[in-house]
Amino acid sequence: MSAFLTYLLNGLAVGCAIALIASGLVVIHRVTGVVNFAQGTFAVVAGLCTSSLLGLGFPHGASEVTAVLAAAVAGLLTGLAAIGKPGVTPLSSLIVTLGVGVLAYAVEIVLWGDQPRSAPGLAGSVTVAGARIQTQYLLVIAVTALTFVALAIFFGRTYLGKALTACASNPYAARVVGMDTRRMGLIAFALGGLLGGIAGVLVTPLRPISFDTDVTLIVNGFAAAVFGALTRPVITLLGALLLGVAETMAAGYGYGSHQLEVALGLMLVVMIVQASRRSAISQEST
Amino acid sequence: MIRLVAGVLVAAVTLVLPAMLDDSALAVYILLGLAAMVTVGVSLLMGYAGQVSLGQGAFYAIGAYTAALLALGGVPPLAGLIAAPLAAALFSLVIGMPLLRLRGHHLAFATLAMQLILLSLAGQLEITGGDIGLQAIPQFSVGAFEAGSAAAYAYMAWGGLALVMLVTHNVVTSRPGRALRALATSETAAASSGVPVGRYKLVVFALSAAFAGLAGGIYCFYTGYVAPGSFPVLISIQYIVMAVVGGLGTIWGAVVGAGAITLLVQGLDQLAGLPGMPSYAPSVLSYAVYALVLIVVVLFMPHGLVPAITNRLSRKRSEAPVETRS
Amino acid sequence: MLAITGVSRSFGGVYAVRDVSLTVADGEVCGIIGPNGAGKSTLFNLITGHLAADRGEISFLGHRVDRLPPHRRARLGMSIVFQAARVFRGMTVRENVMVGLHGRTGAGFVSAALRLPRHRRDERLIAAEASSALERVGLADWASRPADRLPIGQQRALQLARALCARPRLLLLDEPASGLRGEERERLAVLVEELRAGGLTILLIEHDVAFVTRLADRLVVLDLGQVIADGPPAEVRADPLVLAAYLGHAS
Amino acid sequence: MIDVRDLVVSYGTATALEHVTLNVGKGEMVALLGPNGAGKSTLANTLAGLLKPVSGTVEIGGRLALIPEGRQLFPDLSVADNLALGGWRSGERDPSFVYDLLPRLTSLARRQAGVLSGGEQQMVAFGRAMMSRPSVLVVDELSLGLAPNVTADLADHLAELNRSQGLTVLLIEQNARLAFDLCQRAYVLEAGRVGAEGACADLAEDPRVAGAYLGGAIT
Amino acid sequence: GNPGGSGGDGPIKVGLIISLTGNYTPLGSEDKKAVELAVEQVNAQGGLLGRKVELVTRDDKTAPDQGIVAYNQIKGEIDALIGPVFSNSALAVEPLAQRDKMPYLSLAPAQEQVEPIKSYIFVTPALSSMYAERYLQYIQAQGIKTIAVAWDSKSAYSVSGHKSMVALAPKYNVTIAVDEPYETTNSDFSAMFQHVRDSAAEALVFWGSGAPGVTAAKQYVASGLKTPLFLTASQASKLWLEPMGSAAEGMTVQSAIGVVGEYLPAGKQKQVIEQMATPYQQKHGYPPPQFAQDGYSASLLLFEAIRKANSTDKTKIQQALESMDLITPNGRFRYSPTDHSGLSPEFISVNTVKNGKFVPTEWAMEQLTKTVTASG
Ligand SMILES: Nc1ncnc2c1ncn2[C@@H]1O[C@H](COP(=O)(O)OP(=O)(O)OP(=O)(O)O)[C@@H](O)[C@H]1O
Ligand SMILES: Nc1ncnc2c1ncn2[C@@H]1O[C@H](COP(=O)(O)OP(=O)(O)OP(=O)(O)O)[C@@H](O)[C@H]1O
Ligand SMILES: CC(C)C[C@H](N)C(=O)O
Ligand SMILES: [Mg+2]
Ligand SMILES: [Mg+2]
Repeated sequence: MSAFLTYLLNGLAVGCAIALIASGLVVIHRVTGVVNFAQGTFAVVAGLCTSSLLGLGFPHGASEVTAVLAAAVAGLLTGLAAIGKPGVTPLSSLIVTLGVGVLAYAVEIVLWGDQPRSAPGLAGSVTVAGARIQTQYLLVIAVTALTFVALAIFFGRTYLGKALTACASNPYAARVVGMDTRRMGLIAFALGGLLGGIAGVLVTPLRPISFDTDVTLIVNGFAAAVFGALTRPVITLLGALLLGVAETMAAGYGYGSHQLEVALGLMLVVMIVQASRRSAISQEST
Repeated sequence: MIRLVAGVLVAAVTLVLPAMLDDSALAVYILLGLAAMVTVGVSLLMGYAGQVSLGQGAFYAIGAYTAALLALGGVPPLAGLIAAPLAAALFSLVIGMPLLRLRGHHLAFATLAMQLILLSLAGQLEITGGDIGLQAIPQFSVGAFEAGSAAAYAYMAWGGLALVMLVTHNVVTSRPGRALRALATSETAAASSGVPVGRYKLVVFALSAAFAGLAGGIYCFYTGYVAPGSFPVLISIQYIVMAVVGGLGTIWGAVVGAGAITLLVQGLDQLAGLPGMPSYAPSVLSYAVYALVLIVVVLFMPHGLVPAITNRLSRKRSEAPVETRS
Repeated sequence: MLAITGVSRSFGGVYAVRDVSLTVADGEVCGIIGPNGAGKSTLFNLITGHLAADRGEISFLGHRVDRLPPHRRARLGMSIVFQAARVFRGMTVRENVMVGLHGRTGAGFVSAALRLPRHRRDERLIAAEASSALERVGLADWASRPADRLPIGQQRALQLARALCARPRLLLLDEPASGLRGEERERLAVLVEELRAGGLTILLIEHDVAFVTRLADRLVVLDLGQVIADGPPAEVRADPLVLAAYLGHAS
Repeated sequence: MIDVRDLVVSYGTATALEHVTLNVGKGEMVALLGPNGAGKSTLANTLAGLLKPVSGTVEIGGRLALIPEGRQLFPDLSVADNLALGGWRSGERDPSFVYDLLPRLTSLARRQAGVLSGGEQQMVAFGRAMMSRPSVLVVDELSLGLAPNVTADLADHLAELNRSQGLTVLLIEQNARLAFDLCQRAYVLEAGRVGAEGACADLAEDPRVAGAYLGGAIT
Repeated sequence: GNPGGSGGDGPIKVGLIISLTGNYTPLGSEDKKAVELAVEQVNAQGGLLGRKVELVTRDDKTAPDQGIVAYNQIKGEIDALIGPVFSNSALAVEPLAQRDKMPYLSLAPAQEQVEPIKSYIFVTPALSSMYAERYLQYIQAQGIKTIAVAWDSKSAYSVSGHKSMVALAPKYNVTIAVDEPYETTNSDFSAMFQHVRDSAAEALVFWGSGAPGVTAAKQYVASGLKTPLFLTASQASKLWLEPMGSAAEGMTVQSAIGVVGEYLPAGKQKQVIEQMATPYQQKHGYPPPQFAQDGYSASLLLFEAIRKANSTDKTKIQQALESMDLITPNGRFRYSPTDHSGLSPEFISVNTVKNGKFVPTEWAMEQLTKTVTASG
């Protein structure tokens, strides 16, 4: 029982870390219709920044906040490249974000070298109902919960959130009612960068980060985000938790070398079942 | 007329090149041909039929493993080469049935996941040689003729590419091709015209898989070695980049895109390998220049190289200043 | 020709079509009118198979069709012109129309890839029929234009040409005249009359009451998913229920 | 209120509007007729600032709202949110006056706009434009897909707003008789040029215009 | 031999194909630095056979087919090749090198390269089977009877390390109580630690390279598990030490002998190690990690072979390699026609981390002293 609880708790924490990466993908796609393949990069930038700042002797807190802001700036720059020029299709923008991710490799290697880095986080672990969990994981879970509540409220309840959503829902109509879709898109990219930064700052103490860690981060994040149709934060969170828990359960019950298959396969099955229930015409409705 | 002349010219150059290039250039030439073959399939699937696949590398891998396992098992290489696209197509039909119920990003993810799962299995199974892969695959041969030289593989790769392009051209300019292009925009309207949407999606998926499988078959004989590491997920993304850069929905775009990206990468590699470069230069240079070129091309030729060139030639600028309404 | 019995369809608790029964005779032009959101388009989607009915039966030419996918129903002889334009983007006007012949031809991937005689025969037929359909709806001059940039009127004509190419037995038109102006509207009316004269069975949704009255042999009125009137146009137009629910003081 | 001078608009190399000059005075209701493809929607989009002219000038005196062709709602958002976003420029957040105007929308408020019927969507599009509290309204197809009683209601309402608040209206409308009933003046656009203009009463007399737009099957 | 290569009085050209982009960048870039250092040093001493040595470097982009492209590009101009660090690339290039009779020193540790033996193919890093055996020796010496083994099912290095361990365990009277595979992308090891905690294992041997090495070790600390954690040589570098920080203190980590050079008794072995470590440290600001040692050792082996062959004739170089007996930072290589990996477990150290440095355990000191004295 306590073993099961251990797997579950740790799986939820892993899922939360995935969800944070996914959240940025969702925010950016929801507003611009662009799948941002540079999302992992934002986390890497923030992670590397924290490790440097802490290394230079800056205190905790200040280092993390600065790193997250740096990631937000990276987000904004990515946005400028991806959607700054009018008439670029979402597919082209996607390729641009891929390009930005690769360009970031060059910059990161110049600034930080190609070796992995880490940063100290909350040390030790706590025991919850007989299940052991790292303290840093608790922080991850807490921040994720806060982030998603904030996102759900922002997009579901606030006027600006709805306006941002409208931009991707029908960009032409958004311009008809007077929105500056480009500026809204840039806001989304900056927000996406911020979320990616939060993810990066939180996972750097858990796993080493090097310039190309973005690939690992984005694959899981993408899976979760697609699960939420790249637009729905809460479903995305569920998808991420499903992934995380499936992974730890697989490892826990003897399928350690098939975690990937188990987790991704499970996700696929759920998606296909969902899709079979939808008719083509309702997806095409104008 | 111009098209005909251009076609003959291209064919002539393609035929003459292998005889003129040295081994180092030939290696690039062969891999370029193979990449173009897969990319034509991507362009057919994405550009014409509107279905996204982030897992073309999986079909490439299946083709390669099929041919390799058969060849290692003593089956004549020609049979292995024919089996490669068939196996890829068959596999795509089986997984396509559930996967093609998904659309857009969901399909993109599903194909990506499919590749990850497949490679993970290949890396663990005894029969596929695990992570180390399959070594000592015999040279390609038909009867007494053995493809011992790189030039022979160049002809195979580019012959295969020509075949793939011809098939694609014939398909897209005919009844089934129009049906594919139709269902890309509206499955309901296509179905109303009598198009069996589900079946057509499967067939085009299988066709693009077969192209990748054929390329994989040639690849395995050329390199004599296949392993999961030969087919990273990034390779699948690279094919999409090639198709987009060249121009989605044009057959030549796929070839030009594959060529442009391959040559760019190789050129940078050579540049970075020059002695006297600082220790980080190779990676920094390759990443930075590759990324910048990619970004600039995509931003300034959003429809790809081939459409940009043909538009310039025909002096027709069709791009509207306003985004078309959805 | 078409018999609908007790068909219903709801969306999350909202009944769009509720227990509708309807028969359409061979060669009849049946107009369907009703307030916005009455369920007219939904009914068309149920008939053509783009939506599955929750309940009820649909038979067409004596076959039960309610379990068949849309393309099978199309091949049996149903063609639809959707309310919202669904043109195939990235294809020319002519190519759009050519897709309409899909169900009448059979050259598949293999024939096409190998350029077999069957492919050539089909392509000839497709080209000829598409040209005549374009001619018929007055789009001949637009044939090689990209279809997605057409003005509304031409998009409607295009869809009609595509539908006609299939040589349907039953044609379903969902607001075909909307967005058409005087002359174009007149041309459409003439075309429908010709089709009727040729014996085609037509279901016609239209808010332009004068337009339907002129063309239809019979009017069916839907409101809140149910048939509230069914009969000769003149009678139906005078029905107080219809006046209240639909025509208002504008009639 | 709307002052267009010598306007040229093109899509790439295809010119859609050639030297169009047109004006609508404050509080005026003007109809814009023309065959399909004449350039009416192009003009409407240019007035709303969504298309950049190649040359010529466009001056708008006041807040302009556009009811675009083809409804153009936010399909993923609810009807209520669609309406609320109509008030992006005006700051109007309370759609209750729209519900008064189009009672049918009250029951649809929570529904997702993308799955509404065509006519329902058209009502939302009208309501959304009204949310911006415009002083100039450009309507690209008013009656499209609307039941006759709804069309009549909206026409009445437009006339009422025009009378009571001096709303300026440029009306593109398939139903020329309706347009002529509602408006004082009209322009006829043909192949991107102004082919005829004048008072509705005069144009109705013009055999060419009447033949093309008032004849046939129109109610 | 094959035509091509450098003749006459021009520089001797050594090919170097390593990963400079892609996953194995952190490894490849260290190899490159080390090989460059070795070339610099040999040139400063007047080169080889009176000729300068010149490197021809190519990136395999951590992809086998790119390895082939790279090889084809340079094979015409080089006299010998130092090969990829990525096992798959190495395996892809080898058949070509063998066909061209190109002397080839691989930087990848995969067993399959030398089983069966191909005459021109030699391996420089210690094979994972050697690390496995060495750990079993240590484990036996510690009186440990039951262990847990964790291994990355996606890494060739750990797959074969695990396989050897399973095969050799009975020989050392060790029982494997928990056999735990995981995947490279795994980011949570709580299940693994739970299994170890629930078992009788007295030690956990962890096979893996790259990110999981750090992730697992950090989580191990947090998990409060008391079972000691044994890491393999993949962790014996700053790539692992730096991200671990103080959490690494006291952990057990294997390494090649070169990593602990400063603790060795004076002698040939120590001298060779310092010949590399000192300038490397000066140049790059940190001690050479394992991968750098491999690259440097490969260079020394090749240079020595050319010297012995007294020619750049490829066949002669191959012959010289097959009779090689040379002390390098990786230890003493004794290649023979039946052994193309040349090293033996004695050149592997078992260390603990103290003050952010790898310090040989008492047992290892004893063993290494024996080894070093034996090799002179
Ligand atoms: N996919 C769907 N999901 C939810 N509700 C739907 C869906 N499709 C239609 N509806 C609802 O069903 C009702 C009937 O819609 P339908 O499109 O059939 O109306 P209609 O009679 O064609 O109206 P109009 O004349 O305005 O086109 C409407 O209230 C609509 O909102
Ligand atoms: N995005 C576009 N790209 C290229 N050409 C366009 C585009 N939109 C419209 N056109 C062309 O511009 C011309 C004017 O079109 P517009 O839509 O303005 O006509 P309209 O008068 O509104 O027609 P309708 O009555 O059918 O709505 C047409 O020839 C049309 O094909
Ligand atoms: C010890 C290292 C050279 C092993 C390397 N990380 C590999 O997996 O191939
Ligand atoms: Mg309708
Ligand atoms: Mg228009």
